[in-house]
Amino acid sequence: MDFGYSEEQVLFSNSLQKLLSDSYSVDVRRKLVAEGPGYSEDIWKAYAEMGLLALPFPEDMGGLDGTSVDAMVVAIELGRHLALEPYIPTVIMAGGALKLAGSDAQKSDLIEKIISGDLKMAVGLTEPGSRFDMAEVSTRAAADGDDYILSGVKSVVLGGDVADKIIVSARTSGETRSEDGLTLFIVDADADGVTREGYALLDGRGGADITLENVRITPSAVLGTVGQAWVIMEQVADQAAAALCAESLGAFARVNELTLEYLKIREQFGQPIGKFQVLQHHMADMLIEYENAQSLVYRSSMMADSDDAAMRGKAVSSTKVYLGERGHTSCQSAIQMHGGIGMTAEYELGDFVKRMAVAEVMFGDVDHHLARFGKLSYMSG
Amino acid sequence: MDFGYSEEQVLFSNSLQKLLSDSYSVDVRRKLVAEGPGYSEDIWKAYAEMGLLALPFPEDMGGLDGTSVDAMVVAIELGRHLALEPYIPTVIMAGGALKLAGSDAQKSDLIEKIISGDLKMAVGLTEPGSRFDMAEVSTRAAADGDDYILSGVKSVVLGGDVADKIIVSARTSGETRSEDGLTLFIVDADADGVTREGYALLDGRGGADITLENVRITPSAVLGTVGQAWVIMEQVADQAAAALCAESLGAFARVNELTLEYLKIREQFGQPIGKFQVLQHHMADMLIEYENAQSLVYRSSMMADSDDAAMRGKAVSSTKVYLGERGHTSCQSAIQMHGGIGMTAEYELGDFVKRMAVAEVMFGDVDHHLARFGKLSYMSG
Amino acid sequence: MDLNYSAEDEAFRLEVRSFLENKFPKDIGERAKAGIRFKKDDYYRWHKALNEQGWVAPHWPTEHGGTNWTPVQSNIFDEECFAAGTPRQLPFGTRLVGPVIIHFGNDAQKERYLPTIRSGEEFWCQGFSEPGAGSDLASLKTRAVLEGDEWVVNGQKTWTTTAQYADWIFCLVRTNTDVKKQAGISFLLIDMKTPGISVRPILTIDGDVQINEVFLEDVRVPKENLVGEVDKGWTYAKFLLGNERTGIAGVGLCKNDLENLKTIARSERKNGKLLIEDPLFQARLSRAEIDLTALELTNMRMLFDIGDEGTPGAIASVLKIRGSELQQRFAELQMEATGSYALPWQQGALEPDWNGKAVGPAYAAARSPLYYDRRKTTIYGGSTEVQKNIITKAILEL
Amino acid sequence: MDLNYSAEDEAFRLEVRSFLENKFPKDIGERAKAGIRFKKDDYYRWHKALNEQGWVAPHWPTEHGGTNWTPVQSNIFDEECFAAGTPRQLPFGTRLVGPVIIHFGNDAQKERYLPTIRSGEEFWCQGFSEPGAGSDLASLKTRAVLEGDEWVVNGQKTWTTTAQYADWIFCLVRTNTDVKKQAGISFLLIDMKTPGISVRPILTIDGDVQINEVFLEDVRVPKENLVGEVDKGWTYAKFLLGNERTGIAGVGLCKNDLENLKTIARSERKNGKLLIEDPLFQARLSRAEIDLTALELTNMRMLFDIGDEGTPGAIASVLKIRGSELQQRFAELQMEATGSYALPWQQGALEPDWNGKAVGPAYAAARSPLYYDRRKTTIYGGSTEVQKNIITKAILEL
Repeated sequence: MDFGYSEEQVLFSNSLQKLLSDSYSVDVRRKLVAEGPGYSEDIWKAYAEMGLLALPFPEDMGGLDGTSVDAMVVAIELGRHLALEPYIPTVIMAGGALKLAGSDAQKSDLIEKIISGDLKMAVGLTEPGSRFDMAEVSTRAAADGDDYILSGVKSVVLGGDVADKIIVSARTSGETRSEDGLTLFIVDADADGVTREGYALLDGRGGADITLENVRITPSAVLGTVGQAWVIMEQVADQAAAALCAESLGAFARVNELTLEYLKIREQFGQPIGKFQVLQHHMADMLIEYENAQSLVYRSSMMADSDDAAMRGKAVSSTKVYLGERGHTSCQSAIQMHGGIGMTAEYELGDFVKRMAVAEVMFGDVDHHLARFGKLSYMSG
Repeated sequence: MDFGYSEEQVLFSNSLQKLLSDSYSVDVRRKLVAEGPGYSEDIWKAYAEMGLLALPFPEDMGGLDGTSVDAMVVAIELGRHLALEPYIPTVIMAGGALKLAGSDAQKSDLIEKIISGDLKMAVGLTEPGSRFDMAEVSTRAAADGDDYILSGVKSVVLGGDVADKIIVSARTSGETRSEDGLTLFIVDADADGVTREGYALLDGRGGADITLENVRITPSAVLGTVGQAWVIMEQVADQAAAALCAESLGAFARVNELTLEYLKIREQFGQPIGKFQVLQHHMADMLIEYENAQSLVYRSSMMADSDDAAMRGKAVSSTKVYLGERGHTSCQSAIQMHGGIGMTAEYELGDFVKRMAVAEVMFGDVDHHLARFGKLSYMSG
Repeated sequence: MDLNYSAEDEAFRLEVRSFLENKFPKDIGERAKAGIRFKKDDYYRWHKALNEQGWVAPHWPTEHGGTNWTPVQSNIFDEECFAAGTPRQLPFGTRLVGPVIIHFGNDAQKERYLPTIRSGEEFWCQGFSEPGAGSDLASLKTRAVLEGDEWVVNGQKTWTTTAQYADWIFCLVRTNTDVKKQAGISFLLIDMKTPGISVRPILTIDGDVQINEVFLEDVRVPKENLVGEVDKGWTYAKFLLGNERTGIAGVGLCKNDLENLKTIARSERKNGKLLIEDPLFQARLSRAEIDLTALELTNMRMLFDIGDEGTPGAIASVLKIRGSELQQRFAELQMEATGSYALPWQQGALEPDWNGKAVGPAYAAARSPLYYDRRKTTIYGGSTEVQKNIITKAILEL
Repeated sequence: MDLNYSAEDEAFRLEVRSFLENKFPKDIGERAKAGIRFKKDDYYRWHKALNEQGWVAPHWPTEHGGTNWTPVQSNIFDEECFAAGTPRQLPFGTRLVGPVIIHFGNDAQKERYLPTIRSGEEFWCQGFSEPGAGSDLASLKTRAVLEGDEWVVNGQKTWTTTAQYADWIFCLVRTNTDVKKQAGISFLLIDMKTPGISVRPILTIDGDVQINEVFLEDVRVPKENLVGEVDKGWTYAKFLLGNERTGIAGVGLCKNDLENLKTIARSERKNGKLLIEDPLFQARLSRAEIDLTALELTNMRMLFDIGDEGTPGAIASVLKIRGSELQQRFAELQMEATGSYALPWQQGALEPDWNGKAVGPAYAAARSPLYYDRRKTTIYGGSTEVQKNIITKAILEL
């Protein structure tokens, strides 16, 4: 049993921290959001240079053979510094799906480009009206000779606004809410019949709704076994959720730091407000929540690679539930203790709060993961 | 709109308060619980003398024609003073059932005796394993000529330990969980085939499990229309729950009073502990909960007489939910702020806390009433 | 004890409804329902309609245009307005500075200011809070020094709601530094067009610009603009804050929210059923509705208890605390109910002049902004912590 | 980073299991599972079994009989014991006074007391709290005055757990009234058979009698029973309280509770289905289990961080707060799950010698008593409020 970072992880974490602190000021970030493109191409290149984009891939493809824990180390820093780049959709999600299900041709074609920073990708697994149930897929893939013709809509696709290629789920057979009969397809963002409506999410990162209208897909763009995508989808979504939770933990750390600092400097009634016992205890609660959230983030990151779907699902859903509830209330306390200043957009607190809010909802909200945890824990025995 | 007591209610409340303060000390109460019979026959007689037992009955039967609000005024005092007598089972529940469904013969036979204090009754509507669903009735009433033969078990019957007669629900037709096919029967506690296992509940009041084994019931003891008891059962249970909530409110008032007083007298670190801001705010929370609980108790008591089952049910379930959750946490705060002394049985706080705990569970716990409220509010439209 | 409205009250409710039906501009109500932001003109048109009806300052003495409504009637009026989606009547003129002028101002001030407050010709804003004086309002530092016939004012105010629309600002200013901090404060009326005043809007986390910083640099204010006596401003400020209480619970607002929430929960689907049928969501919805019912009744009880005297006790703090929490809760539940489509940050869609197409269902765009905006409710008007301190002192006597 | 136990640890776990399988009296375990109260003899038999195994005081230095377990091993040991339903090893001898004697006692004291603590021949209790000194322990008033070779002790202790079983009590006594309150306290070992000591049991709201008042009236204690230096007792007390931390989270206890809770929720039915399948109940159960998982890992992280140094920081307060809350939560959920049959107050059914038939299902009788008993967990050993004050000072530095 060991809860520390390895030496490599410490190095990685430190150099990423340095990169982001040096190049990613509040003003730079806000300008990227306000004026586009919503992330920094320079920093994306820097990620590529430091090997961040190669992290999870096998060494023989030029990767670093990193684990989900390595991804967590990265994600914590991305969250801490509110980095905007589509790391999770490109590297964790699309990269993960390719690793798990890609053909040799697909891997050699795409992974190298991801590693070099020349390819951004996204993965669309949910639809309008399906809420967080990835099995409720109305997008149809109709066979047409060896090709498939895709029609449907994918909603709130993280990184979908800037992705060059988007992996989408579509139904090749089965009833609308069945886990069977789902297939993944790699779609070019500029293919005929693809429309995307890009937007900023509330934390400034990009997302998109992707509409597919009779989009023709050749066999080479079918990812994995036809009709058997569910297992891959679940694992990719779990890895993405674990990484988002790690980002959220990084943001949480900053929420607590900012609040604690404010309690020390803000004076009212002739003393720092941190002298008021009620605020002290609220701050202590936030510390308790953070420590416990950290434990769960460690655990879900350690389990995100596992192909034991039940174990992995329970671990990831636990973390999503915990951060979704306790991180949420901690953010509310943080704003409350800041008072008026916490309501202003100029002050940075709100940015961290919104980052955590996105992590709370994306890939399933608290209720979704609570039900999933319950099902996995109590309904089988 | 008027939120005050009427003059009569003020008088009634004051005289009951005086009776209970004068004759019902902590020691007297505890002795009655520890040594039996679990209530005071003298005080029961005093209730009869002051008209308490006549409260809800029509004037032409010797009653006072009181409303559920009058019952609330009484119940608040009973709760405040932790009175042990089976007022709710006898007067509110059995009395209510007789008023609603009794034949003239049953009324003239029984109500007079209730009013005079010579008859105690109870009503058994739930069974082991049925949780709080009164429609889940396994007790069977088989027709045998004009008679019925009853077999089954009624669980945790409030006041069932000392009742002379017990009104029970039994199934004369229909499936186990159907609201149709239920009938009420008036059973003599000492009839052949009736066994009762009496016990004290955790607040010291009496309850019993009633086992019926081939108990013969003559037609004169059938209460109301055969197979149509559901409407009566619901209304009786709502009136009982409303009265229990009013009792709970009375106990809640004392919990707050005791705690506030303790915060003022208990010194630690050289000052009254009520000087610590965290405890001040917890006490403020308890006050807020109490004020809101009071509003809901007023409302459910005002609606408990209504035969609009949906309106009444929503009002009563609201109060059960609110007191069941907020009263519950307030009790926990109260013990916490008392520290060690709050854990001792000698100190009176625990008695009030337990009274509220019984009111929380009896006639349906929070989840039961939450689901009922939801169904009545959102599932019909 | 009787929870029903009297016949008179019911008749009054119908009168209010009919007024709203006929006189409240429909386009404003529709924008309100959709969560679109109000323009200054919306506030003004609503104010004008109220004034024409004689209902613009119901709580003022009748000789100044008040209506003599009972507290229950005021409450009915608020409820109906919220149900119809009217803008909140900006409180600064009629609700806040008006009563101060009526009670403490001289005849000249009453003649000068009350008519334009009623007519809406002049809008007001409130200059109380400062960067260093929030919960601890009395520590304010903005200085006013008498030079001849003018007060020369220097300092900074902040969190000044709708200052960008305002013609006048009423300010607490420090006129004496040699005494206890509460004892050296005066109450000054300042024309926003006076040289030396500049307004800097503050963007808030909900993406809106409603509050401002107001900078005062050698602002020269005629001597006669001081209300009441010099150095007695703290008394007037307390009087003013005490008047802020009616409607503090926000029951009407929450009822409107509840309806929106139910609409969303009947539109969204989960596991093939309506979200409103989902046991977990339904339980949360039920709890919020039960809390709201309790709050409404507690509010009524308070109105009943204070009767015509008009000065609610510290129990108003109970209403402020619970009301503000519920306003937050309903915003939160609406955001939750909306699911993923609460994530796109569609500021444009909330502007009155926007012509684009929003992402997701129509109700989605305004849900996150509303959630973040509502965080302020437990901060402003005396934070929850301050309210609990008031309860501690005034009710619990700890 | 690695969440798995090492092979050594796994082997150790098997060793513990085998010991429990063979040496822990089965009848005690069965009573524990049913919520029946332990007798003094139960504690003694368990203590004896541990002593025979050499595991009675694992955290003592090896020369005094310690085992040199790693923190992770200690944790494994605790977990397995809870799973087997052992009584809590009474902490007063081995866990509390033992280390004080080892660190601050003289050789004579070590020789006199350590062997009987290990063997269990002599039971100890703790005389710290007083009626006026709870959270504010240093304000204790029990006086010890030196007369010749004896300390004469007068005062009263309270909340003294299992004093009725104890042969010895270790007391904090005031030996100097002229100095700051913390500076005038000494640490005294007192034979419970000494004339002048009387014990009055306190019935608690769970219906049990585990705690006591201890009255000391002219109790004469040999001079050599003072540990360390006179007036330095506060230092030793702080050392002792710091040692109370391991196992403070109660993870093993909660895991056991979780299993009981699941058993109940699989027995109870609601709406024709198992209670465990009910969405609202299941959500609460899930949250509690998730909280427990988080606590367990946080506990592990703490053990890992402190390594062999053995002095956890203020982070132990985090574990105490969350652990005690969860212990309460699991008791509460068990009571809730039991439904109506949690209401009959069946004290008799919890006594070891009872032969009657309990009302309702077998698990019902102990559920309310457990709920009320657990209210103490956030009070004793430094209340939640005191722990948050510690966090405020030591970690947050506010």
